[in-house]
Amino acid sequence: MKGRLLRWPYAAVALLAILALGWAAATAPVHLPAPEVDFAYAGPLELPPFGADHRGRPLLDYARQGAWVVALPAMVAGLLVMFMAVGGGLLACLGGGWARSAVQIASEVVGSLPRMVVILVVALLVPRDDRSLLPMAIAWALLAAPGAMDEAASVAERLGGTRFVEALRAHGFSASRIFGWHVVALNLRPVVVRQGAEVMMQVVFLEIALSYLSVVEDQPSFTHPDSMMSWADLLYQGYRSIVLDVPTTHVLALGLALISLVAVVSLSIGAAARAR
Amino acid sequence: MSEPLVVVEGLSIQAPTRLLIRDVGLIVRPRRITALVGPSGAGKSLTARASMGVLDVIPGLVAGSLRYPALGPQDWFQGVVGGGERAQRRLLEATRSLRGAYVSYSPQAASSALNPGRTIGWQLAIAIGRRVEAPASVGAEVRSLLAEVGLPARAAAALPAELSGGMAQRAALAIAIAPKPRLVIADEPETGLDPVLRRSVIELMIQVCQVHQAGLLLISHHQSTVDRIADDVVVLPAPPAGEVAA
Amino acid sequence: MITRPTWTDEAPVVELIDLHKRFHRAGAWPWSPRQEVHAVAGVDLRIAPGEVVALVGQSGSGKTTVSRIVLGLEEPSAGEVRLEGQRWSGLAEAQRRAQRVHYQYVPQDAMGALDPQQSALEHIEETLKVLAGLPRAEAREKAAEMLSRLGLGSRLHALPREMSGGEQRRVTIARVLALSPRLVVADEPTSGLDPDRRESVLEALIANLPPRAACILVTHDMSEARGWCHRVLAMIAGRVIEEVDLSVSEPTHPYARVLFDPWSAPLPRGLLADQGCPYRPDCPLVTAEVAHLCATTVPSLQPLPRGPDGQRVACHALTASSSSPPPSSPPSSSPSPAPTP
Amino acid sequence: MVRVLAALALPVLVPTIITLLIWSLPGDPASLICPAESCGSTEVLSARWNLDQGPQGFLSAWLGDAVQGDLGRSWRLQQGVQVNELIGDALPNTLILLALALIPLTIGTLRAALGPLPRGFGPVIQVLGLVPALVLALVAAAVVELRWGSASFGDAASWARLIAGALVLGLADGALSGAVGGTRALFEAEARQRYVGIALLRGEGVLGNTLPNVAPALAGQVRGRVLHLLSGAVIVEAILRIDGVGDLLWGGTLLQDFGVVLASATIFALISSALLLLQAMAEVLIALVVRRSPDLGEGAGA
Repeated sequence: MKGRLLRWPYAAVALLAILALGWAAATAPVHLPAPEVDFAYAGPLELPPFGADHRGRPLLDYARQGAWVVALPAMVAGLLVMFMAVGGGLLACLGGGWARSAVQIASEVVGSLPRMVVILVVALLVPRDDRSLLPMAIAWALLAAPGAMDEAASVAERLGGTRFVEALRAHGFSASRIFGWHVVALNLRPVVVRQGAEVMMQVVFLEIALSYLSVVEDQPSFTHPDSMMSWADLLYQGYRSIVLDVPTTHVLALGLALISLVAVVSLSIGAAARAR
Repeated sequence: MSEPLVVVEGLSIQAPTRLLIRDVGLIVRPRRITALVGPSGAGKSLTARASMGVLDVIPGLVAGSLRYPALGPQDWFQGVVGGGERAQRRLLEATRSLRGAYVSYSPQAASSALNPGRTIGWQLAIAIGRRVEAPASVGAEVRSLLAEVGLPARAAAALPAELSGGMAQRAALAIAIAPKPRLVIADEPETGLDPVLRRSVIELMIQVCQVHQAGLLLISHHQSTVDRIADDVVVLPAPPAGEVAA
Repeated sequence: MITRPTWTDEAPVVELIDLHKRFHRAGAWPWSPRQEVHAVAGVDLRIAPGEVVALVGQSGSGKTTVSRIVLGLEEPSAGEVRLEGQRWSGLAEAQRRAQRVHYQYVPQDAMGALDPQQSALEHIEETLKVLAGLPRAEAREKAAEMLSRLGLGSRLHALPREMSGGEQRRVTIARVLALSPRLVVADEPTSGLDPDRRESVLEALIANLPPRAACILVTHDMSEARGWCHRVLAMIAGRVIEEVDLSVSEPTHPYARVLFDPWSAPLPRGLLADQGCPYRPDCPLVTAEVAHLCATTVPSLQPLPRGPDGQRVACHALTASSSSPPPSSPPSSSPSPAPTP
Repeated sequence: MVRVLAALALPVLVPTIITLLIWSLPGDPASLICPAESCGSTEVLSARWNLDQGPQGFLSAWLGDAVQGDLGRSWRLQQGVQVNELIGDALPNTLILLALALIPLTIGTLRAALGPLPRGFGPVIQVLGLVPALVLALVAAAVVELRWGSASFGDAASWARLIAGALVLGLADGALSGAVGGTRALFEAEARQRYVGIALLRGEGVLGNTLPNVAPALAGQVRGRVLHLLSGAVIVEAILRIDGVGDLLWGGTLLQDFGVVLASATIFALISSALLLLQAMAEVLIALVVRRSPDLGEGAGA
């Protein structure tokens, strides 16, 4: 009972933030507006809501474009991981020994690949004229999935695995009731949703890292077309305020705020779905 | 040698909301079998643990004395009564060297009471290491202990999960007796066993205690067992304050 | 003493006809070879409406296997199970599912059968809603009522991990009883419990059974079954060796007497004979007269000469027509009276 | 056993995956790796990497050379230089970085094994662990640049970068909080087991009883953390301009220098498989200790 009462605030936070980000992604302009020198370095008060960059372009458009870059890939990656984790959990309830060891071996082998290395190899092979985060997000999800499946399987095992299923079956429940409701919705949900949310966050952070590293080297990013700006651009421009003493602190603040927002969303989704 | 092994007097233990034990006394004499019986929630285990110096309820001990007359006149509860968690932890440390060599504990449901990650032989060796005088050969001791409880020598290399329930109970008994204690406290050793195993475990326990000249404090629920084997019987009153068992 | 009325002249709820089950089992030690076990070797049993029958035996005696076969959790290797006159063994799971509501199971491992994410109330409520088809509000109300009847009125919202072993057991019992089943099979419903709590859990189960429900109680302690059942069947090596109503007489088979009170007779060493009477190696009753019979022929359940009605025992020495009156009267030292409800 | 096999397969697995990826994507392999507009004629590239000989030809040629210690030459990153030399220069830096990053992790793990953390310490670590490596690395880079200037690559500055990078690696992305929290959770779960309480009643200690049982899981956790460091090392090295294998990999990817990417990815796989082997060895050792019985002399143990 107590657990339930505490759950909805987290769900509300997560939902609001996701809606906001979704709106931002859906309305993202394809190109940044033309520079307006008058607004160069404008703070949030001069050009609400977030201010402008060194050439007077509103940071709101940066934020929206950045959301567009990450929204779909993060969602796809998260759902992919959740889907596979549910599969892993169900397999442990149904298949018994060999399925479990198969998942374990897969998570062992895949888990031993340094993720960043694989991602960079994928990045190398992404066609240059059609750059997108999606292939890397899917690769990341596939790398994360065996671990998530393993965790889901151990949850199912702690549940009693086949014994739990047998007891409910003897009680008279149908297979869909046992697996759909008891196993997946009640018991796998916490770990599966948390894993999905974590992977979403990781994909966003991955995009920011890759874009940032490209921007620093003055190279086009692998993760989005040139016309788009990533949240990493906010970080990069803001970073100069520290090192070069340029008045762009508000840019850095926005970048960091967006990163925190993503972390908060991921944590709240996990908390909203957590076990009792 | 005829001094009692344990004398507990006026023991009262308090939990945050209720009194668990009120004014309980207990005497165990050498080479005798003392049965500790009482209704559900009377605090049988709690009393037995307190008599080993283990108090893990808070605020815990509010009255009572604990003496081991065979060792000396000291009252181990002195300074602990009303002292709360910290004093109880001090007592736990102070009596630690006594647990094993002087008073030893044989658990119920032995399969889950043994360390699942260590072989029986290793656990026996650790227990033998708590003796006052180290034996000449630990290996020989392990073998003779196993033989004494009717386990084959190869059981020394087995993990607890590889033993059946009855064998695990035997192994646990061997571990309890290994430090050559003067007193063995057995907490419901019959629990979960079928009648045949139940009797054989009890008989083995009595036999082993006789061989090692140890006193036995047996917590039991089976009146038929107590009637047949106990020399002395300590009956705990029903739980104080009308507490209903769940 | 149990006071439930029974309808022995009506059609039985459970009918087991020459039930057999063989399977392979790993040995006690990892290095011992796998062996074929004849877990159930010819069990016949009829249980009338309202009747409570206890299956008693040591582990490995086949009592749990019988109970699982009755519920269709395992298929018999030979023989048949009929529930309320209908064939039950050999059906496909889909055919059984609709009927399972009436034939219920109290598993041995309560923690493993409960959903860790559901409170006590939600367990029963779901059962009533999904399996009995009650509307939500009514299901909730009835669930709370059922839990209160089993003494869990103050623990409605507790999760399994917050409950004691006895409370968990009561939830599994409440979940079963909420469906007003016509048959309840309880597999060691008191195992793993604090000895003091066993009696109250058994009482919760038996006292709240629907009036015409049959019940099979599997346990390894006959003295525990005493007072809670109409009939006790003692099993060894997959066979029933004695059938007795403890309210009118005591067991006579030497092994059954050990199960009833282990201090009443010499302890068996647990050696079982492959041929003839399985208990022969440990049996104190083997005389020169019957030795050959015991060694060659498996005894069948026979009424005792001059024994009370309904008591049957599988022992050549006790049932041979030439034998003197059964050598065993109840043990002289009176066992402590078992608490009665 | 699975671990040892995985460890042996890993260094081969990485180039194999790369090969499969290249040939499963549509288009000419060479132009996929580096389109003609940035790398000029693809034939040179093809011939150089045996890309025209199909997947088996390419893979066997590369592996064969690699086993003989020839990782080819850099294509664009530092044109014409042997990849061997690049890796040889970079690897020590990466290893030092990893070793330094292990210090906070080891301290955290040991501290967590010994007992519960002081109150209020946990949340701090947890919040710190939420910070992505990128952000913390930026902070570290800013500190280093402000202190030593952006162009300085002197001894002191290099060491400062290394130490800052190690700190970032050790703290960010949940590295420290995971080590502390994970270890603590392992020990607490084990201490809740019934046998621990019983051992206490027999006068034995807690850690001596739990440690051998927790050790295999702990070894797995530690390897997981180190593996995580490998991923983080790419980002940290690139941002802090530490001349390591990660930086090499990144530069190679950015400039489409196929040889460098292939080589540094394989080096990472080698490190990872070394970790796996270490873990397998640790497990065997632990199993030997657990299975060790006191010497029973003759006539026992059979």
